[in-house]
Amino acid sequence: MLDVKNLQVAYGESEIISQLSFSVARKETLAIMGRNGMGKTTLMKALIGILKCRQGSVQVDGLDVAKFDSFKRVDSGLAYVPQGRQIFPTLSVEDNIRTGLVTVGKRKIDDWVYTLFPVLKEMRRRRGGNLSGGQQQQLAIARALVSEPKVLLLDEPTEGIQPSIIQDIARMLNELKKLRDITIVVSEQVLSFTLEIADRILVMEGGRFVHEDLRANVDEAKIHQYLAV
Amino acid sequence: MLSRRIPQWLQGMLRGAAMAGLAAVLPLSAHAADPKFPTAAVNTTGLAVTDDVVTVGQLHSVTGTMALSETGSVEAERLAITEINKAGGVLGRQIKIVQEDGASDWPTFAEKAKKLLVQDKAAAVFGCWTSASRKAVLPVFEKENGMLYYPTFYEGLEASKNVIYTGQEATQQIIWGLNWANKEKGAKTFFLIGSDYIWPRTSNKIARFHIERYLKDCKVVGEEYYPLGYTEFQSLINKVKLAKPNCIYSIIVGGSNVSWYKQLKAAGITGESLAKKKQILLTISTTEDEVRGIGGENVAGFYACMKYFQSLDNPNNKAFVPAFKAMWGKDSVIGDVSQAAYLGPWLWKATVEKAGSFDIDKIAAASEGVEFKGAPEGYVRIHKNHHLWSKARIGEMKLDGQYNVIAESPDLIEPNPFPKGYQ
Amino acid sequence: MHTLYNRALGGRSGTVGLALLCVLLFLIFPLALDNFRLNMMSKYLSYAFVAIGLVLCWGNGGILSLGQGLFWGFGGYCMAAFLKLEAARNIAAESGSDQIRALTTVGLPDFMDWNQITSLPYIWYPFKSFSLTILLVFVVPTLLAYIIGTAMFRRRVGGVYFALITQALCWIMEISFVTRQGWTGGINGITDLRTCLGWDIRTKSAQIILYFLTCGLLIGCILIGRFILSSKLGRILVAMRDGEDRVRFSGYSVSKLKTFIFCVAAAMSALGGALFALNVGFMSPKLVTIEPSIYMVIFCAVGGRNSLIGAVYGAILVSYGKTYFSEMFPNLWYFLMGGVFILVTRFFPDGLAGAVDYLGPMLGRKLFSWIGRAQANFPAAVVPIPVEANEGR
Amino acid sequence: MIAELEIKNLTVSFDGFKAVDDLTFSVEHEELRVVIGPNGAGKTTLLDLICGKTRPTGGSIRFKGRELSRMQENSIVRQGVGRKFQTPSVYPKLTVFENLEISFPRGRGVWGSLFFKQSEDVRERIREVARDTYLSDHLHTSAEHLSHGQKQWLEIGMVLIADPKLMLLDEPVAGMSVRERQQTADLLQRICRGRSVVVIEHDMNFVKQIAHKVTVMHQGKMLVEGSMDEIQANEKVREVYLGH
Amino acid sequence: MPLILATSFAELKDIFLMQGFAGFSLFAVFLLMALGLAIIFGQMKVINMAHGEFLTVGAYVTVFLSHMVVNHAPKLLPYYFPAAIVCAFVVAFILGYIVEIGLVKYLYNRPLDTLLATWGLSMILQQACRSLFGAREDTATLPEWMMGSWSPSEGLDIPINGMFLLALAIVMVLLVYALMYRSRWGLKVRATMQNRAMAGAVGINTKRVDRVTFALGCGLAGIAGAAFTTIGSVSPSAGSLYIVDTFIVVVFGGAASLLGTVLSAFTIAQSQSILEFFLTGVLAKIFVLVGVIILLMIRPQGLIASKVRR
Repeated sequence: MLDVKNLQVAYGESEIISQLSFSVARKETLAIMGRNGMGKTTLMKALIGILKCRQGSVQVDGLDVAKFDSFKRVDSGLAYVPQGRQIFPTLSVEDNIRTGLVTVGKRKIDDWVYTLFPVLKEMRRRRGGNLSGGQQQQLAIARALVSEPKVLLLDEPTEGIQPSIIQDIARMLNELKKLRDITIVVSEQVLSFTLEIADRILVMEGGRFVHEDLRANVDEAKIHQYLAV
Repeated sequence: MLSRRIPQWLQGMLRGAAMAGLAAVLPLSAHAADPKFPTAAVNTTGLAVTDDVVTVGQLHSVTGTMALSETGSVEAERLAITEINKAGGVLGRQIKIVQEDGASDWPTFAEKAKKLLVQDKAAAVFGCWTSASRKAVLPVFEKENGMLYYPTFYEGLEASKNVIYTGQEATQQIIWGLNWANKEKGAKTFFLIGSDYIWPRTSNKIARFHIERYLKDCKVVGEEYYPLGYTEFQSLINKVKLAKPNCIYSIIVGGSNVSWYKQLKAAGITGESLAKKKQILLTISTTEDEVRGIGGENVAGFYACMKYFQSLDNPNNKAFVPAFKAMWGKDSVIGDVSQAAYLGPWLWKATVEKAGSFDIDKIAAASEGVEFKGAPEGYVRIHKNHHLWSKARIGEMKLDGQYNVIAESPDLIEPNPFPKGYQ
Repeated sequence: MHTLYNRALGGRSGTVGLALLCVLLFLIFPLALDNFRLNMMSKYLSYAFVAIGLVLCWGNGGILSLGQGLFWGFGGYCMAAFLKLEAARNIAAESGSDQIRALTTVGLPDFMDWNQITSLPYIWYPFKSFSLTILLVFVVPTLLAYIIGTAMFRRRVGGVYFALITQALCWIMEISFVTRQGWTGGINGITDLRTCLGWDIRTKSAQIILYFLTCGLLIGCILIGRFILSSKLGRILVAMRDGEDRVRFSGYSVSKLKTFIFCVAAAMSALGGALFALNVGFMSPKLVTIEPSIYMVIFCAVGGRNSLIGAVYGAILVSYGKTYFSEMFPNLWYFLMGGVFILVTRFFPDGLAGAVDYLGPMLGRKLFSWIGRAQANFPAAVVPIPVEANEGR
Repeated sequence: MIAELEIKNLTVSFDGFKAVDDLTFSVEHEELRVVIGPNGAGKTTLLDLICGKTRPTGGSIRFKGRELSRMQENSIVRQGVGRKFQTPSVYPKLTVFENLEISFPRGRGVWGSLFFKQSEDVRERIREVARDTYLSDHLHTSAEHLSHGQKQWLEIGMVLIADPKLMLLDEPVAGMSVRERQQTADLLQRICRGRSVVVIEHDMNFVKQIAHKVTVMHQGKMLVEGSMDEIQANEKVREVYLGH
Repeated sequence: MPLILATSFAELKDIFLMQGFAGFSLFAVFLLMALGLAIIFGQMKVINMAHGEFLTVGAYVTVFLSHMVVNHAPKLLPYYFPAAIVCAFVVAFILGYIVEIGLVKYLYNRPLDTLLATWGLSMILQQACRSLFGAREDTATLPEWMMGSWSPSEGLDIPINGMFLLALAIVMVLLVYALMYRSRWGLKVRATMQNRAMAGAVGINTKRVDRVTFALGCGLAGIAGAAFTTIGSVSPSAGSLYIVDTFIVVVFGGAASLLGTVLSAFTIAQSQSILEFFLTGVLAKIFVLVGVIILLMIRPQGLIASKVRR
């Protein structure tokens, strides 16, 4: 579903990601783990097109989007939940969700959104900025989902979120995978959360992958070691 | 109007280029120095006078807010100079123009004046429009000993050896006009309105003084000033309505004119409606140039007091108007100031020929009594105080943007820039 | 001595830059320009004072004021008031016209006569004294800046809002000056300034002396600017520009520091205005209003908003450009000036100084390699020229 | 022992939303207090209120007997309150040395800073703080080139150099590696000698390591206060925060 | 005021009514000027010093059309004005679109640089108008129905062009409100202006939104220009007279709020109009400006500020 080949990303002179290749199968959930500053967020931003890739290809369902602007990538089936949520603070919750509807050209928010995130229904007239962190995270996911993506990119969805909500998010993602035909790429530092949702885990360090594990036979100790050094 | 003004812009540029070419070519083909007036004799102070060319400066705003007013003067001066060159020039020398842009900015005027005098050694400068620009350049002309021909009607209180004022000073324009309003229209109460700077303020002071001192039972019921470029006059109009003056005496200048008259009309004050209530509007600042921007339909029936109107019926003007239109397009209009600007080069030529020299001191001394019989306004003569003797006239505005001349002072009025008792 | 060298002159590279400027101002211009152009140069340089002030408060302190014309104008008006009173006292001896002489009240500026003011307004009294005038040239604008600065920075008005409010203040000043024409000369301004303490400022020699005075004071302002920027205060300014809150929580009163640098900039502008009045013999509300204030910011932007010396070059170049373009193309120079502003902001956001920083080392390398080659050809003949002059800025 | 910092009935509301609601809270001398709580519980707002960034709607904040809630930020700093922000705010264009120099508590007035002289004792103090915050090798590096963790340290150093009596640290180990976290824990242990420290933190392992006492906030109110063990045993805390 | 005492009560009532309306029409003028800037400055944070010149462009388009009609199709004179407004919008819109692509798009997030660059742009546009149309003032020939006054009773004259301006301003505000807060396009604009990168990442073509938003702001200025031909003159430098007033209105209202802009235009216009009646024009202007600045110092965020924790 998502094929990344020889991806190279750089800020000015310094290369953050070099020659990175991986692919994610349909309906698979891939987790990319690693410490801060190892290139996870850079990779995510490069996939959605906020950062330009120097080289390489990013294929979504066979279509190379590497040269596209962000909005075209969303059009091609990517959706993105950024680190730090980045909802639009002065827009109401409803309007925040509607921004995600732009690509599909709909006006009305489907019922399943509020079924999946009941708390957003309660808050739908509030301004996004006045929501709590966990609610904002749900809003950011809802906003990404309404564009009916083939591939969902989640960048550190648990960062700064209280543990109880982390549980909720994991539950919601698993439910979503059952309901829809969706591929997920998630970057994470929290192993417990990752283990609940991921089918496969890649560990990133210095802009490249250094370890791969399937959930079935995950080597927790080894991954801990990577996260800990 | 506008549809054919685009090519006119091109035409203007082409004409300018052609003229520059003319000025460059003519001297070569023309005769050498007039043997009667060898350069060494007519130019003893190092002015830019050669055997066949004399350089003059032209200093008006062609950019900025004042460009709209000064364009007419630029055009009129160019016409006069072209005509003089065609007629053989001044003392056998063709006139070459160095144009500088005052950019509607008084300090720039001073800088450019200095450049024209010091660098270009201009034998005369035709230029300035606002009082402020004249005040800015005056010290330069006095210090560097240059000669300025200044075209605008102005507040007076000035007389310089280095300036010839070809427009009227305040008393020439104001007093006769007020007397007319009082006698012919029975005006007793006056509301004085002006743009906020020295000419309207000084003029209104003279007007107030004249009204209160010399006109019987007359009084001023209001006096108001608005910044240059101001566009909101509704409050003022309401105040005028409240005061109900017999005469609205208006000295609004530049772009504000349009707003002022359009809003007057919108508030129901027109020449017609005023006439019903035995009121008049008299202006000394709105020439045909401005009326073109205002639209005749907004001003019809109001009165203006000036020395020149385009519709003036005399042989000089009958030749002048077509010549102007031939040069600057058939839609061009000529206002009082443009006419005064046209006088400048001609008066200078007459003075130089009278003095037999380009030297500034000699010209200054010879100016008194110089006449110009071909003046579109009829006949003018330079007074000892370097202002012109001229007539005053009342025009009534018509729908087509022209004035109907309905009254004229019987004699030339003596310029009196320092009127006793009026200050 | 050593610290002074480092702090005021800015070490070696700073000294080189300053030396180049001095050579240009004190040697090349006086030799190459005739009196008329040299006097224009004095005029340009009096704008450079404002630009230097802007480098301090905008480039380094992050406070963009679009109202520097206000302070410049107050400085200029104070000086002009003094000169005008002196001219008015000598009117009988100076005036060319008998009529003017007869109608003018001795000791009263001419425009007051025209406005039927019969005795000198009280606010003009201080300008009878030269020393008091010099004091007021600095005190009035600085006090004004202090009031504006305290009021605005206390309330944390900053950035764009500060810029727009100062712009409006400029406008207020212009229309008030225009409307009080009996006191200020109205839209005409204060014209026809003649002598200063009996010394005719319109003569050629006076203009040359004034030129050197302007240059000297300008260099003085650069040194003061260098001193401020090299102090801890200078570093705090930069810190404040990048992170105001952190400075606040390091125990500094941000509003006081900002007010201080704003006042310094105002005082420098005022000095420039006063010198303008002396150099040009003229002061006008047109010089105080919005347009010149924006030009002043543009001088600074073109020169490089971080570079004190760049600001001087910026003022000279833009003003000269304006003069040159308008002399060559009186009808079209707006296009050229407008184009220059757009190109500079678009391609050289750091102005000339930025371009020099960027191109300088490159040229330096080229020069170095050229010298290297030359040396290879003539082994012992050429001593390598130090190239680091442009680095380390 | 008298509490150094005493907060009584503190309330602040934004647009009707009470971020801190009638909070009463105190910190003792040389105590290291950790405040935890879910996002939006008002932890950061609490620090903002203490250091003067936000003005309270009601209540009082007394430090060493002085009322802080009406003071300007810089005056609060001069009372001996230092603040480190959530996202490290250092001066990117200045070097580590200059960053610390600016934070040195001398020459804070306009004239003082203009004529501030960088004497040997200043330099010595800067070096000392840099050593404490593991930045000795980076004294002349521009702050923008430091790693995230180093920036955190630098900001702690900038607060530390002013020798505050109360330090407020908002998420000091966010984005640090485990080793860096350990170093930071050591640093905090050293720091709290001679002063009180309030830390906001999410990392429970880290909290366990450093905290003398823990306060749990929820919806702008204090939920419970006690030792780490007591907190972890508390039912209410489990419910709102740790979850299951 | 002894004048007032000398006048009858009925007359006074009329004057006060007219004076009140004068305030309203000034309000309409301010509002029309400020609407475009409220979008460009308020939403996009671009300090467009050339805003006045877009107004001039709109005015020239109207004048041009009016001359065409007068010369070639005088019968259409009563009807051409609405078409002129549309044309003014379109021309200014296209010009704004080009300016965004050529200049403004490089300067987002550098608001103070936009100020300098657009100042250069304003010089160029002014000179372009001057070279094309001449430096002189020009005026549009207005349809007869738009001139003169509506006089419900003797002594009471309500200017028709003032009513027209007021109606136009209200319509424009409602349209802009609908566009910004009720349409999907407005949603895109608001999202883009808050977080450009994120807006792209949810599927909004931010570059297009930027271009169209800027152009729309310019187009609104064009409409204001067309409307102003009913009360004022057209000259190349006409627009520059309005620019400071316009910024003051937008800043005073609270940059990002449409309601704020409306309120601030109303407050400033009415106080200026009332002060003008009792004082003089210049003093009124000074008092209003000083008042606004003092209020801005007390309340730097303007009249209406969006309250949200960011």
